[in-house]
Amino acid sequence: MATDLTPRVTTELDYAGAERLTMNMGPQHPSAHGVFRAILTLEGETVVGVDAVIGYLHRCHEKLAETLAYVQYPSIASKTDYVAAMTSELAYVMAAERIAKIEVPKRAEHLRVLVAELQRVASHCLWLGTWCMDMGGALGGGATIFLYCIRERELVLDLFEKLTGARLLYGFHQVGGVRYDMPEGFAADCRQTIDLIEARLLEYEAMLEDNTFFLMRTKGVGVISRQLAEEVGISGPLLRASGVDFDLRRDAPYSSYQDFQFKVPVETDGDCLARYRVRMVEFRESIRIVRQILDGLPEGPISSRPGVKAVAQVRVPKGETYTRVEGPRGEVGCYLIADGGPKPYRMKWRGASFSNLAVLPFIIPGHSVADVVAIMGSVDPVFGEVDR
Amino acid sequence: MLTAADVRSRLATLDGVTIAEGDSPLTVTVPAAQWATIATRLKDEMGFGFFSFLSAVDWKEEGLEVVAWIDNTDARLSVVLKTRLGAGGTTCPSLAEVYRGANWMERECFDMFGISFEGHPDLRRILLPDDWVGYPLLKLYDVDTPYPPYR
Amino acid sequence: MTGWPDAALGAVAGVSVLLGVIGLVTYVTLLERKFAARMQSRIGPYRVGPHGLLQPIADAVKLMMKEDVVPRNADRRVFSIAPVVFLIPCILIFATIPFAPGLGVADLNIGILFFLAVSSMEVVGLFMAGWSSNNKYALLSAMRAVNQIISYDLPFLMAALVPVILAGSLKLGEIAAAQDALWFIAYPVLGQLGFIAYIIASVAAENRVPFDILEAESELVAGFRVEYSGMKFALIQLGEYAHVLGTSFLGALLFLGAWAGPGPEWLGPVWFILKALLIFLLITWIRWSFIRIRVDQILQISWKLLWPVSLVLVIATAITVVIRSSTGG
Amino acid sequence: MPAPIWKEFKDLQEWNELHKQRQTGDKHSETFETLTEGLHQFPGGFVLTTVTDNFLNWARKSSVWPVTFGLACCAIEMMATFASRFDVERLGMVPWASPRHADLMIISGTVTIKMAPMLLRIYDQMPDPKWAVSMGSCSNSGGPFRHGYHVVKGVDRVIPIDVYVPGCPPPPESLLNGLLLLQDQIAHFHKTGKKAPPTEKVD
Repeated sequence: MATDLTPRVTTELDYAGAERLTMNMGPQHPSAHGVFRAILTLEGETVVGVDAVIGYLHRCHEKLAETLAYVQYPSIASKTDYVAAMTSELAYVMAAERIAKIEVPKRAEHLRVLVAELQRVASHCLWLGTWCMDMGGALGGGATIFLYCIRERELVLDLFEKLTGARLLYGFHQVGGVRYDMPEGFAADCRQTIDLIEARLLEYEAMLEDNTFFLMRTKGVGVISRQLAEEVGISGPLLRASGVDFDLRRDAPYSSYQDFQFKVPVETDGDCLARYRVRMVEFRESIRIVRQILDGLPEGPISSRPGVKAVAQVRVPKGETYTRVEGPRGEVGCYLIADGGPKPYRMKWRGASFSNLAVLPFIIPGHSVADVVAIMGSVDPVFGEVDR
Repeated sequence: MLTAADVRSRLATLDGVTIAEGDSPLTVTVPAAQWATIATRLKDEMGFGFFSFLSAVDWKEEGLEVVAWIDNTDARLSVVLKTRLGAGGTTCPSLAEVYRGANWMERECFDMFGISFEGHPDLRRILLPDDWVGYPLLKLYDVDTPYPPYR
Repeated sequence: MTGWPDAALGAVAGVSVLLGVIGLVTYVTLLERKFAARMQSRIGPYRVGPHGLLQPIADAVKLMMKEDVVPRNADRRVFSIAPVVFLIPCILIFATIPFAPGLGVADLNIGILFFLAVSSMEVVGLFMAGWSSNNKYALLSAMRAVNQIISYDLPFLMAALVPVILAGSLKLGEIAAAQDALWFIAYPVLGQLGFIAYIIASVAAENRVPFDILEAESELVAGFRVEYSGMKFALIQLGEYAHVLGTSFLGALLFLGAWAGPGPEWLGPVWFILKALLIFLLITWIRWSFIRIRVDQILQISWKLLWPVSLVLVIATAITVVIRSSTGG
Repeated sequence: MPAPIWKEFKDLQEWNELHKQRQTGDKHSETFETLTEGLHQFPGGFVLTTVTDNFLNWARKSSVWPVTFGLACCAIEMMATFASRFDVERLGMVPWASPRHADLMIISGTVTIKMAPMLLRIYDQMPDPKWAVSMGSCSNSGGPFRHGYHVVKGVDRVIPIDVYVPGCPPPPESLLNGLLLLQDQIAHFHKTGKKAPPTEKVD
């Protein structure tokens, strides 16, 4: 796209004398993925300018984190990226552990990776469903794929329910380890579920990639160049679809990712189809990691400080750190400054979707209205994380 | 391949730059006046192209500190850039021309701390409503400050 | 029967067809919902009446009781009559369809032309609705509607001409009667291609997925009917389903041999309705398994692919018929 | 320890203030009621109104169409409720994108100060009679974010709510229960005759 490298919010196209229409999309819009408002300037069906308005879900996470102790906040941390609660909890917990130099038992580390990867599967399921619904409409084929994807996601949520008792926001991690151990028969259920999902993935690919309409809608739409991707700081599948071979799980291993074998998919096209392909490979790699964990889960305690109940039980000395976790949407970061008290002095939450969404004003101009929703869906924003 | 020692030695020659111990990440403290120039050098000369985040910390009477984290995705190096705005200082050069991702991050920073970034193309509130009074992440701001009519 | 004046007979037939159509259309929505739900591994309406059988009645009554909102800046008069203007052509298309030999409102000599002309009239209602709502989504939708319906009426006409040429008549009753020996869908090559072209064009003319750009849920919220509520919304829904059902009936008549079927003669209308529902389910199946395509792509498909292909098809049919009549007759 | 006097709580006082300002009832139903009131008073007319009342309430409760309106975490669970496993379409609910076609608004998630005017506007756009379900702690009371400066402490400060579903987030089963309760409530909705005394609230 020619508009890709223009550092402006509004991009002018050459239409002599054409009248413009300002259209407001959101905050309540079926494909807004939550509460997002895009003020589109249209020339006919072509978008020439977009002003993204966010903040409709600003829940004061950073300020609240300063008022809550290290033990209390993780369960609220899960409400930033609520589609992938496990990874956002992990980022906060890891930051506290790194400052306080708290050791985490090996079994807990493996369990953390297990839930993170299961969460990636669940999150990508939701992404695929909502994205197809954006392109296909709630009264059309998109809804069918959406319902199929939710069906598979429910299976993963069942696993989480067995593990933690919650379906969406878990509070599974705590400083020093994890809160719950695997229940009886969990490994067998888990294997069964991931086998089923792996088989169903083939069905989705048959349903989508063999459909010319799907290719027509996604190929060459919303191209993000490598340079733009890096400068804006988009991460995760979007970055890898733009040709940057960067995955925090491999390049800056945290928890126990160094123990597992997995591939990092990279595509160079940078369009919606490339993002779809990257995520489809990630599905399978996550399933592969889950299998590896289930095969070699070490025995031992699940937390180095079991029974953390009281607020004062976690002492974090003075210090600062930035932990980055590869969530399903990209780099989830937690910049934590501790002043030795029971509560953090400052916490900055780096939401992957915030940066991913910041790329929209650069890529949307020049596309038609129908493509806007396809691009929005392929970015896969979660507004809890954008607005925090 | 660029190493942390290379970056350290190249940055150490510059005036007013202090680099803390530790290689991952390299913590580089720069004077506010050189904020944008050093970021440009890091990006253009040393390939730190990936912009992760930009934020600020309110150190009460010591004033505000702006923090930015940038990466070199090929060499797998990270740099934390920090600058102190001094007591009462609220202006800082903008990185929006260097890194386009800084655009929204700086708007958020302005929203939360009231730091006005000089040279930012479009500095307005991003998360809070336009008519909001005060800058919530400052330490003096009460978390439960009411806002009529809904509170 | 002889004592009845023609006008009264026509009125009785018209009213009974109208009521029948409205009843059928209401229940067709339920059929679609159940069918879609089963496709999506759901159950669909189940609790309202046995197996959800009373669902359409509940929906209709509820919509009648709803407040009728007219947006402040809307063009009041146009806004209010648009649903009716939309509904009338959609119902009127049933006028020419004979449900059995001689059983219909009016089996006109130019039946199929009447059908096509009237069914493309719905764009007027659509445009009125979209324009008068004073809503940008509705406006865009109205513009798209005009684009799309104009581009797909031609292929629709061409596809419908294939059976017309094969039967050698524009009268729907005669087209149906011509299929006594061989349903036109079974006619080698031409029949099948014609049927496929007919289905594609009718899906597009009905604005259904994958060509539903004008009510595109994820882009334009609900398209031209975004501001309609209550009874007017019900009328628009009714019109849409009536149109779909009408084209299904026409398809069954043109390609599936209308009322031909085993059993006694009085079973004819039943067979006809079953065949029409089969086509309706086919369209529904397409609807619930495809994703929507873009405006420019839809126009490209129409002008660059469907329109030339259907034109060639019509010419080929004409040549075949000429050859057949010259050799056989 | 003396029992707390609820009237003295600052939050509840504010809540009461807001409730006093808020208009109750809707114009559409009021006109309707005055019409049917006459019918009801007419000798023998009560038979008609009572019968139609039951029938109309059955229709209303059998086709409650929610507007697809997701705010936060709870929206994901709301989507799960609409999806295959729980399938609210069994109860006759079809999610619609436009508020003009909907009867029910499920406020699923935290309402922020920036969102509250939009929420009110969407609620106003829905035609009467309409219902609202507050889903999750955040919209019930502010939930875990209650102390945030940008969070509305309960959506009932913005719009009237019919059913509150507790939980953070409520599982789909809870939401379904809430929707069934709403249906019960609609079944006692009186808009075609004399108003019945309000049903007893169960604590």
